[in-house]
Amino acid sequence: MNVLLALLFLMQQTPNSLPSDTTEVIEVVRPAPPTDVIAMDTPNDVGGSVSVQWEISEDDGKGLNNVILYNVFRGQSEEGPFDYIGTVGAGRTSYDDQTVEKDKVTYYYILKAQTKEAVESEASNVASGKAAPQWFHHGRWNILILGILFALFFAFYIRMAKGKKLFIRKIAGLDAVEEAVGRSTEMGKPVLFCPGIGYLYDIATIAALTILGRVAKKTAEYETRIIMPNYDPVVMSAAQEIVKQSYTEAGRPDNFNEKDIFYLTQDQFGFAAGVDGIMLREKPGAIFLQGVFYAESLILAETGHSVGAIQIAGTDRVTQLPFFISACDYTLIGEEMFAASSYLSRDPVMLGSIKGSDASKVVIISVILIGAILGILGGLNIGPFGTWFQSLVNWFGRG
Amino acid sequence: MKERKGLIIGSVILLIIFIGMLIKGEPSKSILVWIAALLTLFIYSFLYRDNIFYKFAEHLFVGVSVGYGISVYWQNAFIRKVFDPLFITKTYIVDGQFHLWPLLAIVIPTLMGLLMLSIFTKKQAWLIRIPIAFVVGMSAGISVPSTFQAYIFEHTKNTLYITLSISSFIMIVGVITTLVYFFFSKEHKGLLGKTANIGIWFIMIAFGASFGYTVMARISLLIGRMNFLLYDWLGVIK
Amino acid sequence: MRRQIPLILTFLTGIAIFIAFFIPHKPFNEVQDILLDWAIIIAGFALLLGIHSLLRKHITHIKKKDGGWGYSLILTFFFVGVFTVGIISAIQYKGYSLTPGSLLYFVYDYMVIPLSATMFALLAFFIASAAYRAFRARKLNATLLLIAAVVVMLGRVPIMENAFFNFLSRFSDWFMFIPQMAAKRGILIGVALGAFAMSLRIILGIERTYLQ
Amino acid sequence: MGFWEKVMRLDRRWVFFLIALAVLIPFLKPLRLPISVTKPVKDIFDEVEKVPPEGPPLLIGTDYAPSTAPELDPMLYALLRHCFATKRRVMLVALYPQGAGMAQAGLDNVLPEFPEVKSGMDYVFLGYQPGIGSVILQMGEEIRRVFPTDAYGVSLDSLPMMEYIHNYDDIAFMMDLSGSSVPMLWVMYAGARYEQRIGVGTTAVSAAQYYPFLNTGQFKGMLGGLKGAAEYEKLIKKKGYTEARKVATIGMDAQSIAHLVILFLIIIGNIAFFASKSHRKKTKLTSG
Repeated sequence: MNVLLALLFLMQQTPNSLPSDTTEVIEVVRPAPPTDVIAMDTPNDVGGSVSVQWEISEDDGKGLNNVILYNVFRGQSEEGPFDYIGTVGAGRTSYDDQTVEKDKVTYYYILKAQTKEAVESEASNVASGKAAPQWFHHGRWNILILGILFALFFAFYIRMAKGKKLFIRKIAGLDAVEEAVGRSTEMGKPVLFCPGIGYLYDIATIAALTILGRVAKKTAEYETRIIMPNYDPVVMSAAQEIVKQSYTEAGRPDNFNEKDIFYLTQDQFGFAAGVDGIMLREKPGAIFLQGVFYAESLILAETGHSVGAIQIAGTDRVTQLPFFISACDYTLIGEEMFAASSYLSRDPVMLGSIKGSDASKVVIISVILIGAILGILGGLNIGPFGTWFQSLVNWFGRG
Repeated sequence: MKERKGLIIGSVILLIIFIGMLIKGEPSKSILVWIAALLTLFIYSFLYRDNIFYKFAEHLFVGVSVGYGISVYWQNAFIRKVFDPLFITKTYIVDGQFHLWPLLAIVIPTLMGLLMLSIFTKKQAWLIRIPIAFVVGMSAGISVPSTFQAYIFEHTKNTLYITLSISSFIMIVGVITTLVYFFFSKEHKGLLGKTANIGIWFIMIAFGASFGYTVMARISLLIGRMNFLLYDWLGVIK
Repeated sequence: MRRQIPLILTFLTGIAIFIAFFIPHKPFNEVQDILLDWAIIIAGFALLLGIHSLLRKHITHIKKKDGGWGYSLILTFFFVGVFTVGIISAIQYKGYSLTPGSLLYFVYDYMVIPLSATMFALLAFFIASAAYRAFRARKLNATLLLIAAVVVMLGRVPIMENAFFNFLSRFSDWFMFIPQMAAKRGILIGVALGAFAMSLRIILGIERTYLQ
Repeated sequence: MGFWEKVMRLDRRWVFFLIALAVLIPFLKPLRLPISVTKPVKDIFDEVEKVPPEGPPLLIGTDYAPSTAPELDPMLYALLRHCFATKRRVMLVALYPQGAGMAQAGLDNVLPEFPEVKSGMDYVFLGYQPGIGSVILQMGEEIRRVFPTDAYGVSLDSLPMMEYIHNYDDIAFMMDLSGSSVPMLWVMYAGARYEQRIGVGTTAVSAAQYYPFLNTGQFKGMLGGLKGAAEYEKLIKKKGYTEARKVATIGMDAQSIAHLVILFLIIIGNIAFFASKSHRKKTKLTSG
């Protein structure tokens, strides 16, 4: 991904001067120019860009083997004049000219190969092309198709689910919520809910907030204090609303203390230091570490364990899951966390969406299985399976 | 109680080592290094137990980081995205012509931001739901295509790079059984249960392996700090 | 009304971004970037709430002079101090307070970074204590966790130069690339489907806990 | 409570104490655990040995930040010492914003050992320029185009060492130190287009992903993590180039001991677990 970004960045950059002045050329051996240049609108964009493609020079990687760059030139007419617009390295066969000023106007392109000694080849053939914006991103058909298919599953199962009792398998970490809050109450200790260092625009944080709603309802019923330090003030505001509502629903709006859901800091390790301090001083009986966590996961979980709390963790960050698994009593692994709100509410419509998610899983498993069989048959050179396999992989690789 | 005694002795030994090195070595003459070194020790003191030194360092850290964070945020959110385009660069005036949309693009979020402050009023506090609803809707909208792109397609495709080898076989079995473990709507019994069990084995092996793999990176961090304490601060090692 | 407006807004925002993803044409190509900018502006205002929440807590402590009010004083002092430094730097460098050489940059370099590094390095201790406690062969699952961790750890520090350790070192790399990656992919595909389900529930207004 | 039960409920602060000692002791008294030199590291060493003394320089890219410094700094120190001790010239460049600070810190650390080494004569520190890929490409044409001056603002044309150095043709070997994807960009641009010979130094976590590129020869060699740096230090020492403190070797000692301590704790914990379990069973039988 980083490499891609850097590449994109590079494409926007053009050398600020032309490597053309060669004063002491003794013997000029010009490389062969690139051939078969074509220019066309860059697909799937907002316009303002023309893609130029060509066949590499005879002296690029073969022949004299002295080509190191291709310089791209653009003109308003077939005869020129042509202005320099950019450079790409040897071996490459395309260039996106993103500096096109007007869409739907024909521009003309030529290329020249260049050697280390800054000797340029003759110009290639002239190619013409226009830029235009598109109304649909054709590289994203696969996402649209699969997205609609999965969404249909959801719609179907939600419709089927209305008014029915649906099964959902046991998720130990969620069954333990009541036990954890209950034990905390018995010991006369508060409950600590830490939403991690995600923002409200992380889906995992929203999932954590739905869990918070259920936990708060329990603490309201048990009349136990709930403490929640926050990393993102927007999450804090949302959390205050949620907990207030939970307390109102439990019939104890007066027990809600807004000051216990507070902002700490927006610095990863500052937050970890602060939450550690709160754990050591408030000695909570139950700790919920739910949401987005990075390296601080183990710092929090180990400190939480040292104060003797029951800990229920959950995150979608796979790299942190091993640490939660080893340091916490219960851990919601990835998708279990997203299923939590449905699990805890037992609302048929919500459970229907879980069924939809399972149906999507069946589709993906089938794709992998079919792919594996095709791949094996293709690998053994049996029939057309190899090509079928390739097109399957390519379909998933687009966009 | 006995154990406690041992621990206290252990901690004292560590302290004596450090003090010994402080006398023997050539401590740094830079006040900044001294401050950084003391704060480092303050924070590590919490490994023994909560104490005034840790509390001091912790509150200092939170205070500094909030002050720093708000300064940076102030700049990124208010100055660059509201104040500058509204009053300095005036993005809504192009070639002397007034354009409504660029102005709205600054005013609407500012108004929504102001609604965050409705929490301070008693009656209109519900208005805070509007910016929250906006942010949540946005995250849901972004998440749908990007999860497909970054996770489903990417990982399905990479799983499908198949060769005729044991590794490929293990990879396919691992991905499928792990996915089966996340089946929620069927009870994990019979074949499904067995497959899901293999899935949880894979998950456990994976977690163990990445735990073991990470130890080195974490110890490296401590080596880095130790180097700072012994070399930059105490100067006991050359 | 108090419920409908937010729900409609969520629906519209979510759908708008989703549709814009498939349309490269103007003005849809900019929708996501503009809305992300909006979220940053909103977060800027929310930060005022955060500061209010933090300072109210600590100033009450200081006023009441209850246990540990001194620490609240330290926190408030450093907050105000660094914030002032931020404003001075912003004025000095015309809004770009993090320019190298500014006072705020200095605070970052000499306070935020070393303190972060120190907290980060605590993990060396915690990873050891967690390993000691968790890696016991209680049940089959825990045993697998234990074995995988031990094998990979041994492969990382070849203590002796011999064929066994060479093999172990290669084996632990293979372990990370194949079985570890397989489970990771399975979990991530599950996460994606779960997040997709969650997003759909939010956009369609089925999931509304966050709007209580 | 039997002995094993006590071990099972060992206060975790003992674990902290052991880890602290495991990391501290190698600093005070280096153990010199045996380090075997692997091929990728030997390859890097040989490449640097091929750099002609007082000729075309070794180019070092410092593309890392404080978070990966514990692993990458020792590599930078070792490379600088290797070159300075053998009169090989060095050029430093940073394409990562924080990399310039890392390079400067490295120089500050190593230069006092070599009083005769002078900026502009024996080494040149180019500083930082944004735009990773395009900087690499433009350096292939003319270094002065992207770096008209060195990091201290001195014009490159006025530096004696730079007289015959214009682009990759005049650079003997390139070594990129980074925990990010920058080394790949060096390979793609400087390596593929200008046939610059390139080596990489990276963190232990990232090392695994570079193995395929070693096989294809896109990287001539690799230093992976502290271990790679320690092996390099061993090679310099063997040649008798420097007696300086070997940061990575100490670090590797600490790593090995810390890993062994953790493994030991896991084993003890399991013995205690089974011992106390069987003990409990026995007591049950007798009492029942």
